Amino acid sequence: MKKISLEKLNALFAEIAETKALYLPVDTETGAQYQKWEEGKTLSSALNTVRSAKDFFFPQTESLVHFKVEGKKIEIMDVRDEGAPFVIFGVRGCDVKSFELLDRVFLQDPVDTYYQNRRNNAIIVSLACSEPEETCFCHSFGISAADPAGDVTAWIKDGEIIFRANTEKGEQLLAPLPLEEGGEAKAEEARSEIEAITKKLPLQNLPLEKFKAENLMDFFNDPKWASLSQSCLGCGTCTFVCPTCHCFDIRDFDTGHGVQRFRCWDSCMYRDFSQMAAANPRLSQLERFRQRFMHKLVYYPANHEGRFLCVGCGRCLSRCPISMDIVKVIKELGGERDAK
Amino acid sequence: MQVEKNFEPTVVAFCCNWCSYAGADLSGNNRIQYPANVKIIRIPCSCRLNPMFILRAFQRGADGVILCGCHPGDCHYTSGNYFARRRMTLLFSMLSFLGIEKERCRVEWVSAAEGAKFAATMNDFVATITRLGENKKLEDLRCKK
Amino acid sequence: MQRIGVFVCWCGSNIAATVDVKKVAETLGKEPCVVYYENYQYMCSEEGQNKIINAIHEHKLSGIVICSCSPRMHEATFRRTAQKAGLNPYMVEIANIREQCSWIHKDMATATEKAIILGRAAIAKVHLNTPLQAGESPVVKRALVIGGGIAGIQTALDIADAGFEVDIVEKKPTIGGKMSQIDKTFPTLDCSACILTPKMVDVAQNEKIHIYSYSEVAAVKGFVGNFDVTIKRKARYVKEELCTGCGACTEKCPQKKVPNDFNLGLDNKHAIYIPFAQAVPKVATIDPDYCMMLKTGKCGVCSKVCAAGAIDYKQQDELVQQQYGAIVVATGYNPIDLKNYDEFAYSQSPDVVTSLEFERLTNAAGPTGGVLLRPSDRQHPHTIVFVQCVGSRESGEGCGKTYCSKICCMYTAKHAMLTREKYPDTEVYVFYIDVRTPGKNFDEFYRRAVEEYGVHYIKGMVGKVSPENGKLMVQASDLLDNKQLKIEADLVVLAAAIEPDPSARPLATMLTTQMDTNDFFTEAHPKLRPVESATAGIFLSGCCQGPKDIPETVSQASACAAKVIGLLAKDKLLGNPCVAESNELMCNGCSSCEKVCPYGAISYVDKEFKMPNRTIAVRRVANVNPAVCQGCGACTVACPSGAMDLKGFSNSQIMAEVDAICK
Amino acid sequence: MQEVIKQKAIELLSSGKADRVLGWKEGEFFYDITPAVFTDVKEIEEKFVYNAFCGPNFSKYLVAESRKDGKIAVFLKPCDTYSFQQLLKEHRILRDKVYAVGIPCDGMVDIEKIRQKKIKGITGVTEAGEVLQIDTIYGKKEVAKKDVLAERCENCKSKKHVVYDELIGEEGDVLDSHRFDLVEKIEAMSEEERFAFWQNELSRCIRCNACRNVCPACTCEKCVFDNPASGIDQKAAADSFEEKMFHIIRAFHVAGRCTDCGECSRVCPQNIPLHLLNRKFIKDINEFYGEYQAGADMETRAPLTDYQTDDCEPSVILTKGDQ
Repeated sequence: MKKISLEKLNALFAEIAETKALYLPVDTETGAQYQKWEEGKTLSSALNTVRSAKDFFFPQTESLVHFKVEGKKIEIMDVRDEGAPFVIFGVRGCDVKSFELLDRVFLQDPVDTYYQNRRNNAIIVSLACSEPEETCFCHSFGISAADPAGDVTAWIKDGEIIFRANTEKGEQLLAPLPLEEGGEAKAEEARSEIEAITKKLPLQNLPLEKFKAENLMDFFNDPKWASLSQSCLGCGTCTFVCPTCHCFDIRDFDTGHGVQRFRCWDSCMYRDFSQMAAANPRLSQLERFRQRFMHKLVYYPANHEGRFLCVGCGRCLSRCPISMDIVKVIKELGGERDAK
Repeated sequence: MQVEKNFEPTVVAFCCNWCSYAGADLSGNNRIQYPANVKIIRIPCSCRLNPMFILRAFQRGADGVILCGCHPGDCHYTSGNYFARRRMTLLFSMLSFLGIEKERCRVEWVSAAEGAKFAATMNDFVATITRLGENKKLEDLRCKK
Repeated sequence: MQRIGVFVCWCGSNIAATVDVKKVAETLGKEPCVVYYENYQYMCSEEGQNKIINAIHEHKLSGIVICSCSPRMHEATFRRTAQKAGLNPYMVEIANIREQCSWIHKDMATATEKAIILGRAAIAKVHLNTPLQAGESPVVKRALVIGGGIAGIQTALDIADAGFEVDIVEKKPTIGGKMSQIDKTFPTLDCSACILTPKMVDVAQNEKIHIYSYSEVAAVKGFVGNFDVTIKRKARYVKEELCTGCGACTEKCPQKKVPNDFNLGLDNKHAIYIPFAQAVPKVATIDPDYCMMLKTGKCGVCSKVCAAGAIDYKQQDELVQQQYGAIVVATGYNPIDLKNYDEFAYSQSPDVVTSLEFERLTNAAGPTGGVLLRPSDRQHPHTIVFVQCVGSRESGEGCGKTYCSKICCMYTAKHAMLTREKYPDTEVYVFYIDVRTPGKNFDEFYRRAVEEYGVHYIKGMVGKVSPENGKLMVQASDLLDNKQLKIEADLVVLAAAIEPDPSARPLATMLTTQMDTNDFFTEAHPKLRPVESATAGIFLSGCCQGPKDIPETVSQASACAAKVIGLLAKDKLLGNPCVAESNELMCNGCSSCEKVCPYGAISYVDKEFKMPNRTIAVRRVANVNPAVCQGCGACTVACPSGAMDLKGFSNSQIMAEVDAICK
Repeated sequence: MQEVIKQKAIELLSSGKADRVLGWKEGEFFYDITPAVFTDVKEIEEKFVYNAFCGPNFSKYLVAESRKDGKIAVFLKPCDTYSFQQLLKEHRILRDKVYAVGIPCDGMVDIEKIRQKKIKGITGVTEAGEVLQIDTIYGKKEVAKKDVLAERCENCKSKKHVVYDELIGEEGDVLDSHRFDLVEKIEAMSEEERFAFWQNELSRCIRCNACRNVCPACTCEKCVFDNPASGIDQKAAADSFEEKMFHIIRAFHVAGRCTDCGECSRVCPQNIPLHLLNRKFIKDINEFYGEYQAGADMETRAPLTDYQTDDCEPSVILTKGDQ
């Protein structure tokens, strides 16, 4: 392991930024947001960013290809620019886990090369959570806030930041940096402290056991969806702040002298999400609401060896305008089955 | 510094069919010149102008938008320009609130007899927009060539 | 996909001298969907039109763009051309490259570039054009005139004269209106009754005219050409068809203490009455507030004396449904109530009268038999003070009106003159702010009053009138001599402002017509459409639109009739197809559009919609009547959801033009 | 107060005055309260809450709820009644299907403001008069309630219920608020400052549509921004122009109809002060066309569907503000 005094952290950032674009959570008036590091920007002390880190690989909007139209002629133009290497610093355990879940979608055949390129070009430095929030429930999904994954894992303890490279990419990042050796004991100390706090968090023991492929129809037909979805506004907040939601739409924008084909986030909560030429199979908010949670808790696990499409980051808990979130859904639907 | 080509603004003029479009025609009949930057779109009444159209024009590269209609009290449909006046007042105020240059949008009442006023208005408006320069604050970069 | 043809006109050298027409045609020919282009010297000539027709046939064009002069000039021409070729006339767009291009620019390159952009905009628009059909609706060949004063009478007579059926609805028991109460008319001083009553008889005898007297309009539905009107015929307790108007009942009626409203309460009438001798219809009416039989069930004298058996104490209000193609509003005016004008002692002294009361006091058929006597002691007044502008031309903060009532100057001059002529021993003072006499022979008339008849015209306002010892002390200021005056008068006559009849406001609501803040009906255009309301098929006659004297009222009434006849002469109304249309699937039913529609073209219906899971939802949605809509588009912007759009000038069409111009 | 309202809910349901009750349902924590339709007395007894975190304005739910069978009872805070009445005025809610109970409100707390005070891991909140006692994983904390009130409650415009079938508590008054102060401050900025201010705010927009979907004035059957036929539909803001377009048009569409309930800013996950746009319109309307409060009554014509012949000209803008 390697370490450096927190006082020298900014110098370290400058060093990294010399060769690669460096992104890190920065405090803004409205919460922490990932920003590109430049002189004067410091690491946020907030637990997590308002928007998740999925933006780095799956940005909200992304140009795919442009067409130039001249009279009756059409020319295709390549506008791809996902080639540059970059470092994301201070990603929390939940968000790091989300990358793995997204990889299973975008990197399976046929591979999404836009995503793949960004993913290959990224070096992820994760940061253990020193002060988890009441909305955190990553532990329910087997994620460790105390020892997150990533190319490099970092802990902050007693004025020092300790690094551990987990991958070759991580080694390569740390190697040229002016770091001291050591810090294992402090890292261990930080780890056990965080684990102790984790045990005190209010959202414990979510009843996830029954969410399995074999109960699919059972869940699908559960009458409780009606009351759960009743007050849902049909906005896309939960899906947009979610680190694992990954639905997108591909649209053409007519610029007047050509067409820009881009993709942008979509939300299964939207009325037109599953609109097809003939009709829309999901006609009410109940069906749209159900889709989101069935996907996260039943469909995805069924296709991906039981992995849930949720990392327990708690963003939807704090952002949903009407406070209807995945924890309430899990408790309402999973709980009842436990009682049976 | 390189000498840039003279800035030629794009100006969209929405003209009501009954007064201002006729006023524009009259300025043509009388051969009164105004800059070719002005392109007129005919609408039935000033009250047909949806704020959407103005924003759309700026998005697509317009540098100034002007609405011309019958003088208050002379609307062919009796009240259309009164509604247009309230709508545009509020819209322009909002644009200004967002930091958009106040002079990029204008409303001018031009009757069918005011060919000279139409041309004078357009001369003045184009001069104003030329002074303001390119519309940067309400542009859509995708629509740039 | 459209197949668009572009036709560039040279207009001789008008366009071709400044615009490179060939280049415009060729450049536009490269636009998507343009399959044919051409330039020609005069597109509007027969030869030019034939070229368009041939191209439409040969190239199966679905839309055409003509780059030429202003659409105000030849849009109609080219639409007809398209129609001749079998193309919907609304698939034509004009790019104005003459008035708005070649005529205002000198540089050929600039003008050519602009012409191309204007052409592109027209092409972009025509891409989104859809064939439009003008809607047709039949016209019911019958007119309704609301109000039976001189305005209504004249309008009805003129319409009937053209061969159309007319119904007059009059709320009083007789037609005739205010003119029937007037003694003489200015500036000719002929007797009002002598010129009005023959017209009333004409109305009664005209087979085409039907009078609903003692009736009111209860409801109006429908639209131009097809109004469905409910008329309430109030119970008059006399069978109209049986009553001969002999007057036996009124003579014998024991209830004689009924204030006579025809004489403005200056004398009394019986509980069963005929308003005046020449009433039309000449039918008795029972006043239910005073009739002992109706109030207590004890009397029945009139029934006993009526040889025709016309009395019917059990008569009820009756509703009549009738269809009309056009409606004329002729609801007239009233003098304002002067109860708030304490300074003139109108409420305190019976000898302070309004000008209309003065008319009755000098009328041979009035309460005094035409002898001018003061109401209090029935003595000849020797000093009379006339006060003009009572309630007119005020600041608007008090109880008066801001407008000039227009007729007071002239009738006051008339009253003053007639008084001096008949009673030369009477001193007559007229207090005025201004004397306004803009009419044929009006100023001469006024000057005669001053110069020949010695009427004392004093510029100034009367400050106070106080009853003292049977006299009226009038305190006033003479602004020209700058002194205070005190006049001991026997009679004070107030020229009260006139205001629209109170029935006008509810009627305007029923008719969805507009009113100004003074409750005068608003004309469709103050200069060019003065007798039409903004609501199609509703016309305005007489003082309901603004204060008028008799000659002006009659000429407006005839003008109004001409407009009605023009409408009723048509078998079908062809609408403007560029009207608003609401997409019911998107409409919220919020009523925003209805509120900005100047024509009352929008109504709402509760409609059933199929919803998810085989459920039905009832939603209120807007419905535009294409026969009434004039296509201004106010509603399209008021509509937040964009459910309301305007055919021919749709949101997408205008935005396509914007895009084409800005790119 | 919670008990009184709860008893009222139970009474309405059990007496048959209402078939359903729209109220607030407790969540995992003290603050994550969800609007819910109760049909069961037992559920009300167990789950019904009313506290300083009951922010959601129920008016919009009534658009759909009043079209269902049976009658729905609803609890409305003073500011909610304005939205309710505005929707009645626009014929969006069927009045006879709703039993509206006006309830008092002492101001709602913004949980975000508590978090901004670096209070983490909140597990419980107790209201003790003017002070909120907060339990957290990291120990007990205290804040003054006035310091964490939602912005709209700091600038509460009215404690008056403008429409109801029944009122719990006393009738309040329309208040003199300072709600336009910040609008004035922005107006006083230079053009460039204003542009920078809004560029910074609006650029955070992620087009989640929460503001629109929560807005009681945005009840369109189909929003222009969702309608490909409108020509301005957008799903994500692919260019900074689109953020401005969306928010300008949205504010314009609700101008004269917005009651200033502040829900848009409450729900924005990016904390964009969207209510300032609406307030700007309200302020302008008041200044140009006379005081107007949307939803205050059923009769007054909305300012954009009305006019005076002597209204000010749009050029009035040129003489206002910085220049």
